[in-house]
Order: sequence, then C-alpha cells, then structure tokens
Amino acid sequence: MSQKVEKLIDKRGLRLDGRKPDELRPIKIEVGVLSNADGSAYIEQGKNKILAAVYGPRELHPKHLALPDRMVLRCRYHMAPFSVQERKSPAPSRREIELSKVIREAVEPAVFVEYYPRTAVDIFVEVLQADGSTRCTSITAASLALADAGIPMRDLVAACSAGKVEDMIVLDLMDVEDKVGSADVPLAYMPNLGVITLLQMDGILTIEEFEKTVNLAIEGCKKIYAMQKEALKAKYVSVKEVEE
Amino acid sequence: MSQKVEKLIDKRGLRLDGRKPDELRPIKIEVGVLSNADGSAYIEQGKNKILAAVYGPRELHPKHLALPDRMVLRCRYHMAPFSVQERKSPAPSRREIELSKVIREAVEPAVFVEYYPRTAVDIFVEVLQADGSTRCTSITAASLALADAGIPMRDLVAACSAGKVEDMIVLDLMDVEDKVGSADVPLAYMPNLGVITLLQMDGILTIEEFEKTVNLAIEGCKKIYAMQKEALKAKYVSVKEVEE
Amino acid sequence: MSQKVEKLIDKRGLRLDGRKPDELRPIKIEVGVLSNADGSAYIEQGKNKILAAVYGPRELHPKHLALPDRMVLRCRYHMAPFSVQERKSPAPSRREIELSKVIREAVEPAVFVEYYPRTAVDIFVEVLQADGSTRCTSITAASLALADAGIPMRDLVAACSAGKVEDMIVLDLMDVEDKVGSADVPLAYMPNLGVITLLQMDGILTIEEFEKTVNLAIEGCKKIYAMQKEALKAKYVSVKEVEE
Amino acid sequence: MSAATTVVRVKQKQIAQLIAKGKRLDGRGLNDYREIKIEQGIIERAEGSARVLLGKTEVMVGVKIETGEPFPDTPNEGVLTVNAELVPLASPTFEPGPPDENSIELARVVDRGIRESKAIDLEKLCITPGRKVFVIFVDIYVLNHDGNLIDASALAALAALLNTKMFNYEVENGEIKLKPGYTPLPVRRHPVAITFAKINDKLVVDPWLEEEQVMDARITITTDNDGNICAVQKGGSGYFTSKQIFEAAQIAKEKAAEIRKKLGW
Amino acid sequence: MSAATTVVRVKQKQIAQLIAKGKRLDGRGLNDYREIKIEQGIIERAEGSARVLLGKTEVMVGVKIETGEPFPDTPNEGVLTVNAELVPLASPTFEPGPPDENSIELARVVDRGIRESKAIDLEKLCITPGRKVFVIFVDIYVLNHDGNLIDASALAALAALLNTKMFNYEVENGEIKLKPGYTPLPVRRHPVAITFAKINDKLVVDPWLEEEQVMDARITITTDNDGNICAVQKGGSGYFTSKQIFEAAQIAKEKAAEIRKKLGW
Amino acid sequence: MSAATTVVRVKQKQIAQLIAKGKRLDGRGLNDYREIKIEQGIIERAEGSARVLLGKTEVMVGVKIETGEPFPDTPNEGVLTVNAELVPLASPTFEPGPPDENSIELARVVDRGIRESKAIDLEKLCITPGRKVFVIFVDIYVLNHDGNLIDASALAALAALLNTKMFNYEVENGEIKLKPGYTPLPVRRHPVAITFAKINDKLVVDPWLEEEQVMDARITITTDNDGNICAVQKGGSGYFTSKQIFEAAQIAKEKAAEIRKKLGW
Repeated sequence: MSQKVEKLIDKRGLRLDGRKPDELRPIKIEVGVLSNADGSAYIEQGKNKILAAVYGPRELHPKHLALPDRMVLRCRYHMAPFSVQERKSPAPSRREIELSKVIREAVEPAVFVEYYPRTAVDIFVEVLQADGSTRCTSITAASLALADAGIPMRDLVAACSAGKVEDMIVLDLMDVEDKVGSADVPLAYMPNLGVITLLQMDGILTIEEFEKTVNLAIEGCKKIYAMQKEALKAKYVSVKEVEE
Repeated sequence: MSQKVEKLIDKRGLRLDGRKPDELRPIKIEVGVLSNADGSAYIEQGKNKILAAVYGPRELHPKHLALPDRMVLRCRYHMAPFSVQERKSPAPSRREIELSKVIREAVEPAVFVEYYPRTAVDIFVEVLQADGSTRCTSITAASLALADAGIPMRDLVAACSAGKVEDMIVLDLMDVEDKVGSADVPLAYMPNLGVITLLQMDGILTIEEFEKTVNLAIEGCKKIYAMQKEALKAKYVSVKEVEE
Repeated sequence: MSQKVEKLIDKRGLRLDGRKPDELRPIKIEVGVLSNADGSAYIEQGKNKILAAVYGPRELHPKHLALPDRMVLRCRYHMAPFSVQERKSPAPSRREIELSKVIREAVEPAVFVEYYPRTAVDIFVEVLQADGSTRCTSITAASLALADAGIPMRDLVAACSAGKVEDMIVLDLMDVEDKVGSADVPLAYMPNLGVITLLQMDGILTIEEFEKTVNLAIEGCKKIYAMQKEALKAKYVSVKEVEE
Repeated sequence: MSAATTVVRVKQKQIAQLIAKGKRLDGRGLNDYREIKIEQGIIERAEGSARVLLGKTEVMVGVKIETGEPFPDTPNEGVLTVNAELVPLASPTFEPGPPDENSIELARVVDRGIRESKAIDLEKLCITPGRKVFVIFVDIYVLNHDGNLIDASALAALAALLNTKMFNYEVENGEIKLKPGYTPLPVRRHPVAITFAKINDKLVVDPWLEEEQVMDARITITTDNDGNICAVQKGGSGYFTSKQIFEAAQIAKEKAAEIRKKLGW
Repeated sequence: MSAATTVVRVKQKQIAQLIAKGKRLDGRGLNDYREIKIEQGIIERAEGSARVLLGKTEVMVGVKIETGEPFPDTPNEGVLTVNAELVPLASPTFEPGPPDENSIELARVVDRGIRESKAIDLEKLCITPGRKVFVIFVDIYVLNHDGNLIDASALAALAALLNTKMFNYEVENGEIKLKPGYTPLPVRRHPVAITFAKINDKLVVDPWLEEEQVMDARITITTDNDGNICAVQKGGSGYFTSKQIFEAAQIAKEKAAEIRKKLGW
Repeated sequence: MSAATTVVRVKQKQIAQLIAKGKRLDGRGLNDYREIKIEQGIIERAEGSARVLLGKTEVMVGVKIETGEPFPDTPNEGVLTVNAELVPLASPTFEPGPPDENSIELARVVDRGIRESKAIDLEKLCITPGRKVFVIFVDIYVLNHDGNLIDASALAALAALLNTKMFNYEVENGEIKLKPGYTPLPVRRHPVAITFAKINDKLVVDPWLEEEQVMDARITITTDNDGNICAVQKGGSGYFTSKQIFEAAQIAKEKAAEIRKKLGW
C-alpha cells in the first residue's frame, strides 16, 4: 500500500499539487472555535487539519510542580488515530513526545511566563489529518490559541517548513515531499522580533543551501503571520458584531 | 475448543441445567467470610463464585480527591485469571473497567454517602469463577459486604438478569444463554424503595418484550433479596451464638 | 545461538576459566567514580561490570511516604540492554524487581537508618555487563557506594556466591556455572558482626552440602571484604594526596 | 468539584424548578432534542469520517479499515473495534492519559448499539475464513463537551460508517489483490441512541452540560429501524422506577424515528 | 504505618517476651505450624485448583493449561509460569495495580520451589520439540492475609497442580487432536516451603501476621521428598547467623516431612 | 528548582559577565571544546561498545545486533534503533521510569545524525528482502551528566558503531548459517554533533552543566565528513537570530572536522 512516487517537480518547475517552489499551500484559519477551551484555533494547511486549544492559567496538580516566579507551560501534541494512512495507536509515540517538547519550546519565547506565577497553561494540539510539516502548522495554531485565551505575549509565532526536493529549495513541504525529498527544515519565527524559536533539520544540505532554506522558511512564516493576524482580527470583529 | 451449542430450551420448556424459565440458579450466600476486610460476602449462583470485600470508611490518598460533603465510593470488579475458559490476563480489561463503574453506580444509591465526608469506602469484587451474569451476582455480594461493614444504607441492593433465549423470556442467564441467547438484561433493584439502580441491555427486544424482561428480572431480584436478608441474619445469629 | 557447554571442571579440578574450586574471579574495585552521585563504586568481578551510586539523604516525594523515625532506603537494580547476550528490554523485569528488593534487604542491616529520619537514601545499581552472580557483585558495590556517600554504617556488606558444579562445591559462580551447575547460593555477609544479610538458593543440595556451600560463600565474602577496605582506603588516600 | 458544591446546588434548584414547569434553561421543552448538524467525509485519509454537532457538543469519528485475524468464535466475520478518546482540548475536566472509565463506557455503549443491531454485515468482511478478515476501527474523538456525548458519538459513528468506502479487491492465494473502484461498507441498520437525564424525578431528553452536572442519573436507550431496543445503559449514582424506564423507551423509539427520518437514514 | 509505630513497639516487646519463654501470642509453641486445610477442585473452569487455609491465611490457586512456544534453551520442555496477585480484598495494605515487589517475590519463590525440585516432568509437556509445548499457568490468588503467604501459596500451588488434569490428545501434523478422557498432570515431587521469622534473635516457624509485623527477618527453606533443599529465600531487613540458618534447615526438613505425611503426599 | 532560583540568577549573572569578556567559568574560551576521551570494546557481551568522557560527562553506548523484519517502505534495508536512558545514577535530577521527553529527544537527535548522514550502509544489512534483516540496537547509557549530553552521546554512538563487528554468515533457505570470523559493521560516514548554548545573547560551544542551567536556548548542528549539515535541533525556551545560527553552522563544521581529525575518523 506504499505510495508510488512520481517526479516531485515537473518540467515547468511546479510541484505535485501545482504549487511553485516558494508557494505556500492554501491556508484556512479560524480562531475561537471551541466553546469550552479558554482559547482555540483551527487550521487547514493543504490537507493538514489541526485543532489547538489552550486552558489556563489554572491550578497545577500536584502543587509542588508549580513555580514561584512563573507559570508552567505544558504542551501535548497528539495525532488522531485516523489522521494518517495506517491507523495510529492512541498511546503517545516517541515522535509525539519529542514534538510536544519542541512545539512548547517554540511558543514559550513568545509568552510572558512571569505574569502568572504558580499557575499552569496547557496547550493541547490535535492533528485530525496529517499531510507533512504538522509541527509547523501546530505551532501556528497553538500561538493563535494562546492569543485567543488572552495569555500575554510578545508576538505571535508563525511556523513553516522549507526543504530541498529534487535539487530545488521549496517552501512548505507536504507529506510526500518530506518523505522522498532530500532535506526538511521546520522553522518557527517571531516576525516582530525577527527571531527563530524552532529549528530542526534532517536530510543533507550544504551550508549555503541551509542558509537559503532557512531564509525561505522565514519568508513563509511572514506570510503566515499576516494570515494569523487576519484570523484574529476576524474573530474579534465577528465577536463585536455579535455583541452589538 | 469452542462450546458446541445444543438447543437451549427443551421440549418440556426446561433449560440446559433443568431450570424452568422463571427459575433462579441455586444460590448460596455467606456473609463475613474474610477476617481482614471490614465487611465481606461470598456468593455462589450456579457456577458463579464471587467474593466481595469492603474496606472503609478510611482515609483517601491523595487527599485532594476527598469530598467535603460525602464519602468517595470506589469499586473494583476483577476476574481471577482462572475464572474463565481461556486464562484471563490479570491486567484490568476494558470490560472490567466498565463493570466496575456500573456496579459502583448500582450500589451507590443505597448508601448514605453523606454520613462519612472526606473518607473513602472501597468495594473489591473478585470473580473466582464466572458463568454468566457476574455483574448481577457481584452487586448482590457487594451490597451485603457494605452492610456487613456497617456502612449505613437505605436498603440492600439485589441484582439479577433476565433475557430472551429461543423466543422465551427467562430469568438469571448463565454463560451459554448469555452468549447464544438473543437478549440479556442485567438489572439491580432496591425492593423496599421499588427502584432500579442498574439497567443494561444488549440484544434485540421489542418494547413489549423489554418490559416483560425487566419485570421478570425485578421478580428475580425480590427472591434474591430474601436470601440476602437470610444470610445477614444467619451471620448475626452465629455471631451471637459465639458471643453467648 | 545457545552456548555449547563443555565440561565445567577439568581433570585437574580446574574450572573453565582456570580457577580452582575455592578461587574468586579477578576483582577490581574503584570507589568514588561518579562526580554527581553522593557516593559511588565500580566493580569488575570476572566479566561482571557493575556501577553503583547513592543519592541522599534527601527529600522524599510524595511526602507522606517519609517515616518519622528512620530514613527510607530504596534500591533499583537495573541491567543495561547491552549487558547480556540477547538485548534486554529497558523496562524492569520481574527478576530485576525481585533483585532490587533482596539487594536492599541485604545492605539495610548495615545502615543506621534511624540517623536520618524523614529522608530517602537511594541506591542505584547498573549492571553494564553480566556474567553470573550479579546480585552479589551489586551488593558489594552498593555497600561501598553507601560508605562513600558517608551514610553511617555498622559494617561493610560483602557478597559472594557459592554453589555446586558437577559434584563439586565451588566459589563465585560465573554465568555458565550458574546456568548449567546444580545449585547456586548467593550470600551477603557482614564480617565484623559475623551475620548473613542475603541468602538465596536454587538447585538441589543435601543439608550437608548446603552447609558446606554457605561456609564457602562466607569465606569468599571475607576475601572480598578485605578488597573493599583496600578500595575505600585507596580512595581516601588519593583524595588526601590531591588535597595536600 | 467540591469547591463548586454550593454553586451546583443553586443551579440544581433553578434547573429543577424550571423542569417542574416543563421548561429548561436553554429554552427547550423536556422532550426537545438539540439541533443536529452532520458533516461527512471531512478526513480524506480515513476510509470514512463524520463530524457531528449536537448543540455545542462536537464529536468527530474516523473509520479505518485494516486486515487482521477474526475472533476464534466468529471465524467468518470481520471485526468491529470502537474506541473513544476524551481528548483534553474538549473540556477542562478531561485529562491526557490512557482511556478512563468514562471514555471506555462511552465506546462500549456506542459499540453495543452498532453490534447488537447488526448494523454492519460483518460476514461480508471476511477474506479467508478463520484466517483473514477486515477490521473496522471506529475512533470516536470528542472535540467539545457540552453534554450528551453518548448520543452525539453514536450519531457520528453511524454517520462515519455510512460514509465509509472500501476498495474493491479479489482474493488470490489468500492475498488481497486490489481492483479499481470502491464499494460502500455494508451498513444495513441505523441504530440511534437517545439519552435521558433524571433531574428531580423528571426525565429530560438530550441533556446538555449544565443538566448533566446536576442530574441524578441518566438512561440511554438505543433502538433500531424497526423500533426494537438493541442497547440500554443506565449511568450515574441515582435510580429509576420501571415506569420511568418504560416511558423513556417509548419516547426513545419516537425520537429515534424522527432523527432517522430527518437524516434520511 | 508511621502512626502505628508506638503500638508496634509495645506489641513487639510483648511478643518478644513471650518468645523468650518459648510461647507465642496465639498459644503455639515456637515450632508449631498452624492448622492446614486444603480443598481441591473448587474451580471447575480451571484444569486444576485448590484453596488452602493456613490458620486464617487463605490462598486460592488455579491452574490453566494452554499451548505455546518453548524457551529456546529448553526446546523439549513445557513451560511453567507462576504468577501471584495480592488482591486488595485480602488486606488493607494491598493496593490494586500491577504486581509489586512483594507479589513478584512471592511468585518467584513458589516458582523456584516447584522448578528446582523438578516437581513437574516438563519433558512430558512437549508437543512438537522447539515449536509447541504446553504452558502451565499457576495463578496464586491471596484472599486473606494473616501471615506466611509463602508457605500457604506453595502448598496451594502444589495442591492445585496435584489436582490438575489434562485432556488426552494425539498429535497429527503438528496439530493437537483431542481424545476421550483425562490424565493427571505429571507431578512427581512434593516441594514444601517452611518459613521462619526471627524475632528478638529467636526463630519461630510459620509466623502469623502479628509476628510478621514485628519480625527482624524471615527465611524460607523449601525441601523435597528426599529432604534435600531446593530453594532458600531470606527476606526482611534483618540478618541471621549461619548457625540459625543451619538449625532452620534441619527443622524445615522435619516439618516438611510431617506436612507431606499428613497430606498423604 | 524553584528554591534554587536566586542561586541560579546569581550564577547566571556571573557566567554572563565572564562570557561578555570571552571567558568561561571553567577557563575555556567560547569556542573551546572539553577534552574527549574514548574507550572502545569495553563490553564484550555487546557486538560493539564505547565509553566517552567529555570533561566529566560520561556516556556508554552498547550495540547489539539481532534479526527482525524490515520496515514495509524499506524492504531492502536493515533497521537502526537508537534508544537513550538517563539512568538515575547519572544525576540527582534523573528519575527511574520510562523514557521522558529529554531522553527521547536525545535518542532521536543522535538517531537523525546517523540516519540522515547515511553513516551505516543499511542495504548491506538485508538478509532476505522484505522478510529478514539485521536490526542494530544502539543503546545510549548516560552515566554522569555534566552537560552536553547530545554531543557526548553522538560521539559514543559512532565510536560504538565503529567498534561493532558482525559474525560472518551465509543465507541458506532463508536461514542464517554462521561462518568463521567477523566483519566490521559497514560504517561509511562520521557525523559529528556540535552543540552551542546561548547565554546572554552569546554562543558558547560544548556547554557544561553550570552553563546549561543558565542558558536561554541551545542549538545542535550535526555535519558529515563533507562539511554538509545532516541534522539540526534547537532546544530550550529561548530563541536565535538567523545570523547566530549561520555562525554556529560554520563553527560546527570546523569543530566537527577538528574532532574527526583528532579521532582519526
């Protein structure tokens, strides 16, 4: 049942889904989609469908884990059993545990953690459907859910991958490009501060290619950042409309 | 090694073990059988052999789980590895976890939970041999163990199943009738109050059949209730005899 | 891939590795080998390579496990996945859980547990390579790590096995002798007090053979005890040299 | 929960007083169901999927099909596996970790409705008797908890099964050989679960979260297309009279028929 | 436990003073065993079963037989698996959950007695060498804990094994074909475990709960029909002299012979 | 940790002030690596092994080879499995139990360096395509934690792989038949991980424990023999500018080349 891989880039330089090398997948963002969570966001990025929710600041159990001078930020990245080709067991995999850590560390630089000492803020990310670069889409969503929950933040965090596919540096890898391509660089960025909060890489890149890839991913983050702000605005506009 | 199934009801309208449709299996009840537990009961109902013990009211760990206005009632239904045809792994199965919940919820209505705030009362049920309708036999035993432990109660809870086997509504299903029959209704009842505290069903019944089955199960519960009271009396009589 | 077993004792009465029946394997002991632990020791006994570390006295979580009149002594015996022929899963096996208990109970008689009430002292034993009688080598190492951590002790505990191999009572069984031999007696001893703190046996021995085996193991412990004291002295001498 | 006790009691009184007058906090009548919205086929990676909104309660179900071994006592039948996750983004009271008693009960009640009504023709899912069959994984994913998870999950599970398609295949020497095209999963019955909460000795249908927080007990009655009962589950630490249960059964049958009609099942 | 420290010390003193005079709280002499009651065959679902009462200590053992693969280093032998559960109804100190160090030690000590004495003829349990053998599951279930669980469990395990019957069978093309009738499990030795508690430097046999709560250490010595030792286990955080151990071994041998005689083993 | 906050702040200030002057607490320059000591072949039971000392950080790696099934998408390749245990004797902050996020991240970063650089020729580890391949278990065992576990573990893993020998064999009817002698594991690349800590906006290479306790973030860059990057991992709750990262990449390439040269890789 393995996927047969055609050429990933055609003669016109277009990718399997018709995108240009530096083109993002179609993105749809909605903020405040869950009534129980303190903040939430839903993103579709190509076939990625990801839901993030934030609960907190709230009490921490057991209490001795609370920190006297800051909140404890926690994150769980989790994939629905039906989100991937072969059914995934619901128990957290090693991959999910690593991604939970790097996603938390990608959004934490944006949060004023010292505002709510002795509390916990929980980020829950559920991947409903996965099609490559889910950690980036998750960070984009988590950052919006934090903002929606009113957690004080320095900036939004936008995330996007870039990579190398058939000798071309391309933006926003989808699943087949990630698997068959020669390098994948997921990156998260705070555009206002101009700093990188997530950076991973696997594959093989020369230092020059690496720099080019990082810079392309940053450009992608900037575009996503604009969409994040739109989505936040849309929510508050619609809330205002409802209130009026 | 699967059981071959003969006809479950013979020409005379009798069941595989010779019972009439509305007849209970032979029942043997003993109360106060374990020296360590605060209360205990042992029941044989046909080939079901079930032991229930109650510990408490006692302290609860961790303490933040205690409730300020009532006790916490807990229940564990567990099957011995040798209680069934194929050895059962000792780890709790999903079925055992569900049954622990419904058994707890079947006896809880009988308990004055507000008498011992901030405490825990634990019910432990061990199925030593299983032959169908064990959740009912467990409730009958658990209720006696609570009474034996001196937990204040509105009434005893008696439980019994009824169901449909080869177009006949029958009382107190044994294993083969449960597996091959067309419907199974386990039910728990407080005869003095005339109320149902457990009700489940699987199979297919018309609404009329369902009513008939529920009513038959209630009749079964009433008979078992009489035996429960006998068993409690027997214990206290024998204790008195020992004391005198 | 199973080991082919030659004769375990040759015509000259020597064992597979050339030892005489009452001869220990070569032993190398080093104390204070880890910079983070409060105390530590490393032992090679034949091909056994074992590291023990002690942390404490330190706080205990959760606090209600602390004892008002003594420390809580804890021990974890653990084997590295690469320490045995077939890779061992890192999850603790039933064997490791039993050995953790008997090792703890073998060193506990030597510790003045009442000196540090409400604290925990943790002994961690890691078997890096296993070649038979690892529980004995572990006790020898754990006892040194406790001493190195400055935990007040009545005496050092030395441990050694003896057993029966091809009708001969021999000292300090290595893996193949343990597996193919007819009895194995691991024993721990406090030479100054002349008392046994670990004793197990499996195999078949007459009572006379059992006594002989126990006495031989005690002789082994006494020799190891001398080496333990040497190793402790060596460490403090070298520390002194460094300090001077 | 304990700190909130007083709040709960006040709300309980308020809800009970309304119910005594035949009214509910959210404006519904005692036997009114909340609005049901169903979207199917939203997860392309899954063989079938559906998202159900029951008021603000939101449940997603994905169906995956794999091959596996049959159970020894049903060598000619495919295997149905229902699993439920109360993921922590759905409610402040849900915690990460292995399934607890609530999610297990939820999965097993939904499972019984499908299984006992014989909704799926499991015999059509046998590849090689005794050796190889299709295994249908029904994964219930609760995304927002605003009460009555059982009914919402049962609806979502059935909607996802009705949306499920299997690739066509031939069996050659015990191995599956794919053929072009898809066939729908053989679903032939439409079990619908209807849950009631008992509050102050009155029954209300389709309780939402505020009602569940104050109810004494609940009862779920699942009926099939013929109006027969195929699964019942009492929950909660209260009790029912048999009269209440027989009335509930009647209403459940009618409500289920209404829903089936509305959804075209 | 910590709150009970003073109570324990008072009881310890009392028990120790009695023992110094050769007496025990429950009236026994230092080397007296409690009464043993054995019932066999009480679990019809199991291939073998037994319930042992040792004073008020109550242990049930069920034996189940399945087929499985042999261990690679003993391709011609069946597999023996001993498991113990300290179920929480047996004692206020037992908690639900996976086996802890006490239940694991209990199972492993009983296992060693059976295994090292070669009580079961495992070679007779081989079906196809290297591929298929019988697996004997011995499940120890402690129902009431009044001390000396090891001896009671070892007795119950052996009694259950002696009660075990296997269906007759033939092997045809590697598959088992049942034949009419049953054969007893091939049990040829009768290992008996005898446990001593050391209290105030004196040994007492078969300690009950109150003695275990104050003992310094315990030692279990298992002997076979010939009076040979086949398993030893020291437990607890105290120590023994070699003299004490050699005396215990002698008494264990005698007591085991008595018990074997009384039980007709 | 919370109690130590003030101590940490004081130390942070002290370390930061030193770094501003291009100095470090332990006397090193900002781009100085600690001394590396490697011992190979110390565990005879393992097919390969190595112990690395990086300053006082001590890591042992054992390599075991077993046979197993290939992954479905790489039927012609052996399987590489990297596992890390932060055993509690290595640090007061390590606890017994299943791998936590730190040990999982450590294992996965080391794994990616080996895998992405194609250090091992996995195709040479195929026995029967699609059915049977060699599985290489790389078990990382941290024995003393004095900072920069990633680099030390990556070095130890590679050293152990370079030390690994496989028995010679033939395949006969799908079964392995041993032949005399050994062959080294086919390792053809030498990925080296270089980790930087960012402290007060400056990068230092190979941070030791005290530096890790006060760092804002870390970045690990693994390069292969050609100076290409094969793995990157940012860690910690801080951030980097792209300029910092490009500088780090350059230094990592140089440092890795130095280390490779020094070790003769």
